[in-house]
Amino acid sequence: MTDSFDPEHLRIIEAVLFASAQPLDERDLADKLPADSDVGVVLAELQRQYGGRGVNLVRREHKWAFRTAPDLAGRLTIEQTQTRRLSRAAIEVLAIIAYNQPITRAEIEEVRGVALSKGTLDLLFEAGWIRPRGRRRSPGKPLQWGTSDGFLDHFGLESLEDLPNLKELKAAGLLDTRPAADAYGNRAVDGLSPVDIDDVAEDEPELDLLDDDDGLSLAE
Amino acid sequence: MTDSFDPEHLRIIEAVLFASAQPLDERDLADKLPADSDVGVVLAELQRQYGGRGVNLVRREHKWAFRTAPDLAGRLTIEQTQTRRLSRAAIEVLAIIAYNQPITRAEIEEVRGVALSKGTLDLLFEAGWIRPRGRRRSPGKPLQWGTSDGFLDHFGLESLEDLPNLKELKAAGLLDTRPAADAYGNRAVDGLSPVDIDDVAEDEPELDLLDDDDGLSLAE
Amino acid sequence: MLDLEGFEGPLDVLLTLARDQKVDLAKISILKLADQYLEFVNRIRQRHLDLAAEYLVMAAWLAYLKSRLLLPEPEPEQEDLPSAAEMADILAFRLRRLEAMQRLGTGLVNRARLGRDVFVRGEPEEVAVVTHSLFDVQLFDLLKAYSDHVVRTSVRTLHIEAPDLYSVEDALRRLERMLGTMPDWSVLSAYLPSFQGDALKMKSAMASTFIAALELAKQGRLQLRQDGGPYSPIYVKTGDVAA
Repeated sequence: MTDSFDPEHLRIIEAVLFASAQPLDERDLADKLPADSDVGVVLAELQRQYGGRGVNLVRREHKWAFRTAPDLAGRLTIEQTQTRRLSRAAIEVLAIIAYNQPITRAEIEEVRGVALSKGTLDLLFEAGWIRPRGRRRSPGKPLQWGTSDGFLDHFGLESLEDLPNLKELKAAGLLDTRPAADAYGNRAVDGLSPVDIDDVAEDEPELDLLDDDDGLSLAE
Repeated sequence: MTDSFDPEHLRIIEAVLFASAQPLDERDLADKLPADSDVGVVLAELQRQYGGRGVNLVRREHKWAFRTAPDLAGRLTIEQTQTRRLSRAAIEVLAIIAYNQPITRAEIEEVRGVALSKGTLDLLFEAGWIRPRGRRRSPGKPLQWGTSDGFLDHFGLESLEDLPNLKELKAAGLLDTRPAADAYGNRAVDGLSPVDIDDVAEDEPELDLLDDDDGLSLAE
Repeated sequence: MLDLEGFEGPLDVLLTLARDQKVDLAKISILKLADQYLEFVNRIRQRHLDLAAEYLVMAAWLAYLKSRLLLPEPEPEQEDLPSAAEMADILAFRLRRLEAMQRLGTGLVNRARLGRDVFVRGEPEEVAVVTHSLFDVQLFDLLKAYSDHVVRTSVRTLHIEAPDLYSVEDALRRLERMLGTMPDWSVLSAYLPSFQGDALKMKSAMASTFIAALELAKQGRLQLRQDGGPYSPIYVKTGDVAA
């Protein structure tokens, strides 16, 4: 093990082992060196050098490979924080859930007048803002959704009662019910399809807002 | 470079970087260590230790990765990823973008004196070497192009300042993509070219690729 | 010796010809270069009739430059026109710039490149990348979205308020009633209904009355006249086929 070797050979074996997609045989490795050199000596030295490091040179059967040190296994995670933008649709769905919880998927679609695209609820769930809130006691027992503590945290709300009601939204200038002509023009610009509220009101069973402890008196 | 650090921190960073094929962000690496430790010191020491080895620690802007030593190039019989032969046009355009970024399509054509054939930019974009870099604040708001992190990694550059001969070219007034008559005529007045790589980040708003309603289309 | 397929445009051709002069680009003879290029284009055109326009444009420009360089400069020209010497310098600048870029390109692709000369970890281990998504949504966004939703779905409001506008049908009925009472030219605005204090309704009445007047004129039941161009008063009179 103490035989001399060309340091350049060590560099080559090191690089080859690093870049190889699978553990390499001693014979494969020997092929990278001149015929008269001893790959065993090189490997032994390389293994010694990497002994106490974060990466070790390990032998499995007759093959060699670099592996991260076993004691560090639990620490090989990279945590990234990524700022993402939420689509307008997703924000609206979140708002509808917040104000109308517990609410089923079908109800959200009915209120919005448009089918919910696939990932929207998943996304809000993943963000930690909504959670399942049991099943509705109605045919099909659909799942109901409500907001989570993460939702309150993110938006800096103490409780759901902190959400401004319609009157307060209007007072804040957010809820702007303008004269009809203006609304017409606006609607054309937005290109939004109106929901016929009469139909909704008749077809849709009233949300049992008041049955619920968290219920918000939205339906003022 | 001589600040002290916990050798265990070096092992952790070493293992994480070694395990990953992609360059990792310095900030993400910093998250692996206790808040009061300096990941820069650890990285510098690690880079020093691997300096003469067969595998080196390299910096790519604010990211780090282990790569085989460039001087071993011919001596590693490692399966090469199929590198597509680049056309002369593609090579020229890549150089023009790299040295003059952010640059518009029209400016590239001005420098080359010929219209850009259809697939050239696509090819470079697909290879992951160039990326849109916001719009020029000029009539028509043309899209500007610049290089990406993948460009640095592929061509072994630490940063854009690392581009060979950058300073000389700038001094010679050759990094000026205005129509030749303007570039030539104004050179005496300006002294320097208007394209200053350092200023780029401040001058031009990055193109916000997510800037549409359904920003999170990946989830939909 | 020169094959068109190998060239990347006229500037590239010029650069190749310039290199053949085997002198520093700064000392190049533009006159000689122009001759060489014109000769090149002539030769190529015999084989490639469809030579791209940009090659011909360059040829024309060089022929012009050549004549300017050969003839004595006329008396001081307009300030904004470059002199022949300046034009030659500009061309030399373009050539040097292109040459620099070609050289840089070659330098780049000859670097030790990833996947060819330099390699990544061949057997990456699982580095679990946990991505925490931080959503950039403020309470304002949430409330605004909800308010917009409420406004949008409260279409009921529209049913109540829409009749408040003065419709074309209303205007038509009103004008028809008045047809017999306007034998001579009179201002159309005199026939507008009055909605004092309701500017919006007034506007709709004006628009509707105008449209109604056009409709009646089309039917021949009303005549229209405007003498002073845009915004001047419009006059009406009962038409020939008035009912």
